[in-house]
Amino acid sequence: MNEALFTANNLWILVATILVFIMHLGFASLESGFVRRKNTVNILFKNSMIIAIGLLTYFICGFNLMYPGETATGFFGFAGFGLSLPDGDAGGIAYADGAYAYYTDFIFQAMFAATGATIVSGAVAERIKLNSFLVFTIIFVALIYPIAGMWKWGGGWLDARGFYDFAGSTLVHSVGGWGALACIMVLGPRKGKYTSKGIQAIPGHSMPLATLGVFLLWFGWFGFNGGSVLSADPMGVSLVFVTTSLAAAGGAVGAFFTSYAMFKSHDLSMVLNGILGGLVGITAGADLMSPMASIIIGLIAGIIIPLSVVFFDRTLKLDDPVGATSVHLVCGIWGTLAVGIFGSMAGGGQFITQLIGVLAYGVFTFVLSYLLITVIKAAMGVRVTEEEEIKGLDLAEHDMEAYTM
Amino acid sequence: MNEALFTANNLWILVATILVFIMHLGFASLESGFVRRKNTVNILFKNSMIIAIGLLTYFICGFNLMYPGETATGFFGFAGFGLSLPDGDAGGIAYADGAYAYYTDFIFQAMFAATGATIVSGAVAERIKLNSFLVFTIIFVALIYPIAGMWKWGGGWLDARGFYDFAGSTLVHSVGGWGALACIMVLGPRKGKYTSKGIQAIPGHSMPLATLGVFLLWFGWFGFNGGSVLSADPMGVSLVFVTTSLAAAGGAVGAFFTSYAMFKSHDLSMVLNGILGGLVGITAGADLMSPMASIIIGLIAGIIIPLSVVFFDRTLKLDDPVGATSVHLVCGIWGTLAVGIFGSMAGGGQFITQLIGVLAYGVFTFVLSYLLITVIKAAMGVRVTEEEEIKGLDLAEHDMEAYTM
Amino acid sequence: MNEALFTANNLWILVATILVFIMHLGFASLESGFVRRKNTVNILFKNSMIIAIGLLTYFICGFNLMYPGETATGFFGFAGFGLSLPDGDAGGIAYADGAYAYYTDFIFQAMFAATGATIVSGAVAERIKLNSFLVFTIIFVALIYPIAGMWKWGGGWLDARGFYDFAGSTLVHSVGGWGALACIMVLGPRKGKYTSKGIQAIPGHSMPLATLGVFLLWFGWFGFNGGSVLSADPMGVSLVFVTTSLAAAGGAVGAFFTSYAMFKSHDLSMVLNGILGGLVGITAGADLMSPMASIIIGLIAGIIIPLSVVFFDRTLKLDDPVGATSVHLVCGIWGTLAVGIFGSMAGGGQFITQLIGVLAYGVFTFVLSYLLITVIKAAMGVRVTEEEEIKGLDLAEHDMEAYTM
Amino acid sequence: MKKIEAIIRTTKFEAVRDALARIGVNFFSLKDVKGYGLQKGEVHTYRGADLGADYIPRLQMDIVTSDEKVEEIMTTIEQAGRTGNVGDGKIFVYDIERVVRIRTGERDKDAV
Amino acid sequence: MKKIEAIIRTTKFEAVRDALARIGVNFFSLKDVKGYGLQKGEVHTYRGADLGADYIPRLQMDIVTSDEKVEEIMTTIEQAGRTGNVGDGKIFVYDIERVVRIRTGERDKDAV
Amino acid sequence: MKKIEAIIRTTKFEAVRDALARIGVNFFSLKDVKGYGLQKGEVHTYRGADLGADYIPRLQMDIVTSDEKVEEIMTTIEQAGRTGNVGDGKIFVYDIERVVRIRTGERDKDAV
Ligand SMILES: Nc1ncnc2c1ncn2[C@@H]1O[C@H](COP(=O)(O)OP(=O)(O)O)[C@@H](O)[C@H]1O
Ligand SMILES: Nc1ncnc2c1ncn2[C@@H]1O[C@H](COP(=O)(O)OP(=O)(O)O)[C@@H](O)[C@H]1O
Ligand SMILES: Nc1ncnc2c1ncn2[C@@H]1O[C@H](COP(=O)(O)OP(=O)(O)O)[C@@H](O)[C@H]1O
Repeated sequence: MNEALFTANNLWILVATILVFIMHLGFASLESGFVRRKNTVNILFKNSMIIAIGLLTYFICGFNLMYPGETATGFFGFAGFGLSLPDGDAGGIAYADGAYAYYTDFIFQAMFAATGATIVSGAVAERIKLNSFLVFTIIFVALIYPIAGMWKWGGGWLDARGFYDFAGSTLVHSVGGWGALACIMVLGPRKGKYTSKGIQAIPGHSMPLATLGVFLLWFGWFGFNGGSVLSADPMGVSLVFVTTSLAAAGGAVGAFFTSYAMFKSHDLSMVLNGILGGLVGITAGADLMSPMASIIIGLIAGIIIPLSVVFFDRTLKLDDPVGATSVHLVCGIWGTLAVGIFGSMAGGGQFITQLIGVLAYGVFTFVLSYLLITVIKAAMGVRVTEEEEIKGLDLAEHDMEAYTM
Repeated sequence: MNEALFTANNLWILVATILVFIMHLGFASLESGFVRRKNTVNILFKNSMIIAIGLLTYFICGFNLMYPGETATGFFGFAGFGLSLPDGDAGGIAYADGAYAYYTDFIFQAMFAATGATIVSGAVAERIKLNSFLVFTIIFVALIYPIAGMWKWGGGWLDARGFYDFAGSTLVHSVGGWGALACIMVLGPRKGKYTSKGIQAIPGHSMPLATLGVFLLWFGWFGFNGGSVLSADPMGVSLVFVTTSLAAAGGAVGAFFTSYAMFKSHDLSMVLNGILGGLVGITAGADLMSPMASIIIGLIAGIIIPLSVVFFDRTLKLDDPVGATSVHLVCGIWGTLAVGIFGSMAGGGQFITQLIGVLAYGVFTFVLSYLLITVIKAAMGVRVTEEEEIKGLDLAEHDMEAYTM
Repeated sequence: MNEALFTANNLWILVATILVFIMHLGFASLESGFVRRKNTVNILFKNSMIIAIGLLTYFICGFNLMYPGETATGFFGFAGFGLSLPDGDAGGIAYADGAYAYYTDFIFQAMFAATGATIVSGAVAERIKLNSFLVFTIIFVALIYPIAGMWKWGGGWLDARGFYDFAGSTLVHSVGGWGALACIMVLGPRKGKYTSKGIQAIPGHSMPLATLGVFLLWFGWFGFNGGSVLSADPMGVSLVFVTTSLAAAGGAVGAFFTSYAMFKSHDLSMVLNGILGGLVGITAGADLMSPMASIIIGLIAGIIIPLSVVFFDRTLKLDDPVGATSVHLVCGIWGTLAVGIFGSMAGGGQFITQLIGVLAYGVFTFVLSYLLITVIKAAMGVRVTEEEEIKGLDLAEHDMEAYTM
Repeated sequence: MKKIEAIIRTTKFEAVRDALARIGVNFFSLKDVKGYGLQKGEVHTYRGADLGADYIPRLQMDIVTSDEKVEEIMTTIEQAGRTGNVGDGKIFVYDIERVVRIRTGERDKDAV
Repeated sequence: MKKIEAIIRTTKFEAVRDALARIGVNFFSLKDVKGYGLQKGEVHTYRGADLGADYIPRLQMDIVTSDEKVEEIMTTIEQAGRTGNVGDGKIFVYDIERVVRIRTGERDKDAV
Repeated sequence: MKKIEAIIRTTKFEAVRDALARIGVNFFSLKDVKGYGLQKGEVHTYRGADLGADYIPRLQMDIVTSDEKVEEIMTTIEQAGRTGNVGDGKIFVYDIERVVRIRTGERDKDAV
């Protein structure tokens, strides 16, 4: 391994870090576009704090919980608080065989960590108390996400069992989605959503913001998936770029046709969710798929989106303003299972393993999140008052409005 | 060629791919900022679909039409449907002499492809039928753009004749511009634009969105031009960064003074178009120009912009809400010809060759686009009804509004 | 030094250039979000021109004033107008020992240069005459910034004295901040800010725009600080990424608690300023700090922000709509001094040296800026008329509105 | 003097304005109002759920005029503003006691 | 015929609307108004400085009705719109001389 | 009781409000209106083409008051709102039959 190759490899992971960082702006934009004007500051505030909390807790304990190194057993390990840069080359060229340096590893993983909580943020929008949400976020990213992540990426029991999740269809997206599901079950729907007159639509206040968010997420996904190659290997990264892009395109097309068939109109919010669904779907196997398989995975994700949104909204009566459960949870599961159906690892045995992984993460994350939000509810409440909800969280929690004349 | 250099080179083309990708957000923002509030969702929807369509059609046939390899004759060639990764090193380090891998090549070119259709999207805004536009886009990016592109970049007759177009002043921008011109001629102006009381201004609904769009386009242009070096060669890419930036700056200054002289006010939309004009202008010769020459090329493009916008609007009475014809077509021609006037290839013979290229692309693209949109008009109509136009395309086609209270 | 390492190094500086470029969009968004709707076009226009002016003046004389090479004395030097690419390898691999090429050096530094003027732009918003501001900007970036910058980065007297400023807490941010301070002192507050009824808040018109701006600035800061390593050295750049990110996170948390304690509400604008304060604070020593020290530096910057904003607003009665003086000047000073307190250079002697640097830059920049804006005031006026201020600068200077229905 | 208050469809505004101009009525004030009535607003679908407004956006024109012109103005608005479908709106007439033109201080008849 | 103009709290709109519907009043026009009075709007803090509105956002309902219904409508609005705190708003009643339904051309009583 | 409806320039609002406060008139409702008249709105240039509004944005103040105060209020508005240029606006006075203060249920004179 020579220095130049190490430098190029490490550079790519750093660039990927920046790209994953900007996904936080993507989430902030998407979520604020999909909520009402009166709750916009709140969403922006939450997303600004989530990235700060994510980085700090990952520094304090997350990184060493997720990658416990020698302290790892199958289910848990902890290499201690804070960071400890290995001396000399051991923190540099020798750290990952010339692929990236120690600090690069930390910062790339830290950016990933905060995305899980961001997923929750959108689903609980427009009604959760700010402080309760922040407490949930701290515990979710400091403990639940890294402990669960360790099972696979930290070399835990699911890794040993052959479970595959390239960049986090399950480890990031479904985990965030399960957390979101638990929270919206405990929180209940927004006032005015399920009324005696039927199910009411509550449209988002800014489609330009939402679209900006989705494009930024796609942009960042090149780093999310591409960086997960964990080196700048030209063959690996270029394939991941192709599969990621084609799956997103497939998601757009799938949602385009399905939502038109269902609603007889071209609902932009569905196409936007479709793109994200395609991206989430390809994430588990972005390095395993042929271009054609990635189009199919994306297409199916795009078809799933409107069906799933309607299923959560009408059948389950679970109110999710941004569709986080459909995009991250449902398409995350789909993508994880797709590793057993398409691509170079496909096969019945692998499919079963993937299913076990999906269930293990589901049970663990959902149960812990449900407990956590229930405890928070008992301790400090989770919902703003009805009056605050009507007034809007921007005035109620932040004493300010998102837009003035 | 060593692996490290290959990795660094390939990494740059991948980063450039991401940058070109984000130009689609730039176009979406710019165009939606320049249309009325009631047509915003429609623009965002079109731009979300264009990138999906562009990637998929380029996968299906575009790439192999544009770069037909051994099947090429001067005017046409086709290497077959889909992608076929050459085995082993032939798809990697040996594919382009260590500059980039096969999949890198595909994805970088695919991102370029969709930009052509995006150019059309702005010009026809606020009145075209969504489905008709999508059909036009599919055929435009699947066939017209790659076949025309093959003449130069695919090693066709214009390449053989010595025509030069570094990153696509003609192959991308003028081609898109000719398509736009054909479409707005067939479509006609927006209702209320040319009235008995004279020519009416129809101001765009959001200057922040438009400005965001232009900055993102400039940002992406570092990848568009810088990536067209087709390696990370430090001398080459750094020169292209300098010429590209200085031309954009020159465009801003040129449009600043010219539009003030013409209108006695500082019209932001003109300075924004001026920046883009400068960028389009330098694109054909970004690797050939001295910094000073690039400033002059940009300045002239900036001066052209307000003159051209007024010429299209008042003299030709062609209604182009975003100025796509002035920016992409007129400045694209200017930039292509500038290769014969400034820089290391300048000369009378080259100027003639450039002119031939401009004309060849003009005739081919304009005629085919005109035919295509005319056939679409006959088959399915191209314009929304007057009632839908008044109501806005957002409600008419998408049953939703871009902003709610 | 081999070609591959040179290519990777140079590539990083080019990518960093792009990232610093997009900070201009960050500033444009942040500032326009923090002003009233009626002055939005004006801010966008100024920011579009600043980047153009910055690039052009840096080409004309700035680069050779800041890096005068052999012509340098301790305080001043000038290597001539325009650029002159050294022949052959001297402008390439040999230019900076394989770290970056000559043109890369220029374009990276040129992007930095314009940020100084952008800092001023926000502070003087909503009342300065456009042409007067542009004249100020031209002289500020063409002369004041590069001459001051030369003292340290160009190898001048402060460099010789051991003053340390890694990426510009002082050279960029404080210098911009001193310029802003001088301007708002001469300009006076916005009409309606200090009235007989007390100090009035004048809320910004769009929190989504402001948030977009801050995230883009953070995004760009990876290039601003990371690029200042002046190579792609994996250990160096990865450390800078970690310290930069953690300081920003610390800034958010510091501002969160302090502003809540002070105002009893969660003021988003304070958290946004806190993030920026953390970023400015770490900039002087981003390569010297441990992760823990960078969190503390960021936290303190975040605590400073609301205190400083209120101090300028209430005590000094200096009207700064975007908090540029608190973010860039005060946190810039803090960050510069922090190099003497934390990290690998900490020590009493260094602290004194840092203080000398802070004072030297303060006196030089403030006095010259004050003189400059005073001369401009006498020559052409600096403030729009009261009527224009009420009407808004968008209609008064640009004859257009930022948003239409 | 009388004040005529006409609640009309937004889509009929230009027709009514032009018809009034033809009979020499060029002065009026215009306001946005939300019209509540039996006819509900359009129902839209967003993410598969219904979104209905219970009002229709309308325009209110206020025209102050001399007593003799009232009938003509009413008829003009009626004709120009009619579609025949539910939701065409209404016209109300009030008595006005006094009028002042601020610019000149002219009062009553002279001020209309 | 009379016109009732009620200036009410925005937060009381739904209550008033429903109460009116119960007594058979389904038609009205709604406008946004800024209410100036002794009670000022809420004071907010932005970046440490005070931000106070000197008005309160309110809604104005215009209801045209026959003379006999006036009293009932007034009482209904009063009851449904009252909080007892300063700022509840006011109701004004005017005389209307003529009414036209644009759709049919019906006039006066028939048109209400 | 009377209702005074004053259509004024937006730029004169603060002057009129303060002048009214000086004569003890602190209660009124404010609405945005578009004023159509012979004076057109400003013409702007956007991308080289003209953009003219055919209306001027104005404010309408509604003041309900007792009969005796009408003249004083009218004069006050007239003086404070005048620029002397075309477009200063108009004042209309109506009769009001009844007034209710929602908070207390007070009626008529007591409620003004
Ligand atoms: N009694 C009323 N009082 C106040 N406004 C009314 C009244 N009746 C109708 N309007 C206004 O006129 C609009 C049109 O009335 P509507 O009854 O829908 O039309 P049509 O008369 O064609 O049936 C309503 O939306 C409302 O704004
Ligand atoms: N004399 C008046 N003329 C016009 N509008 C009035 C008048 N008095 C009150 N209003 C309107 O009614 C609103 C509520 O009045 P207010 O006096 O604040 O309530 P309350 O009667 O409970 O004290 C005011 O903000 C204003 O819009
Ligand atoms: N007859 C009218 N009916 C209703 N509104 C009127 C009438 N005359 C004037 N207005 C309102 O007053 C505004 C100012 O009137 P205008 O004639 O322009 O001013 P001036 O009286 O100074 O000539 C108009 O824009 C319109 O809103």
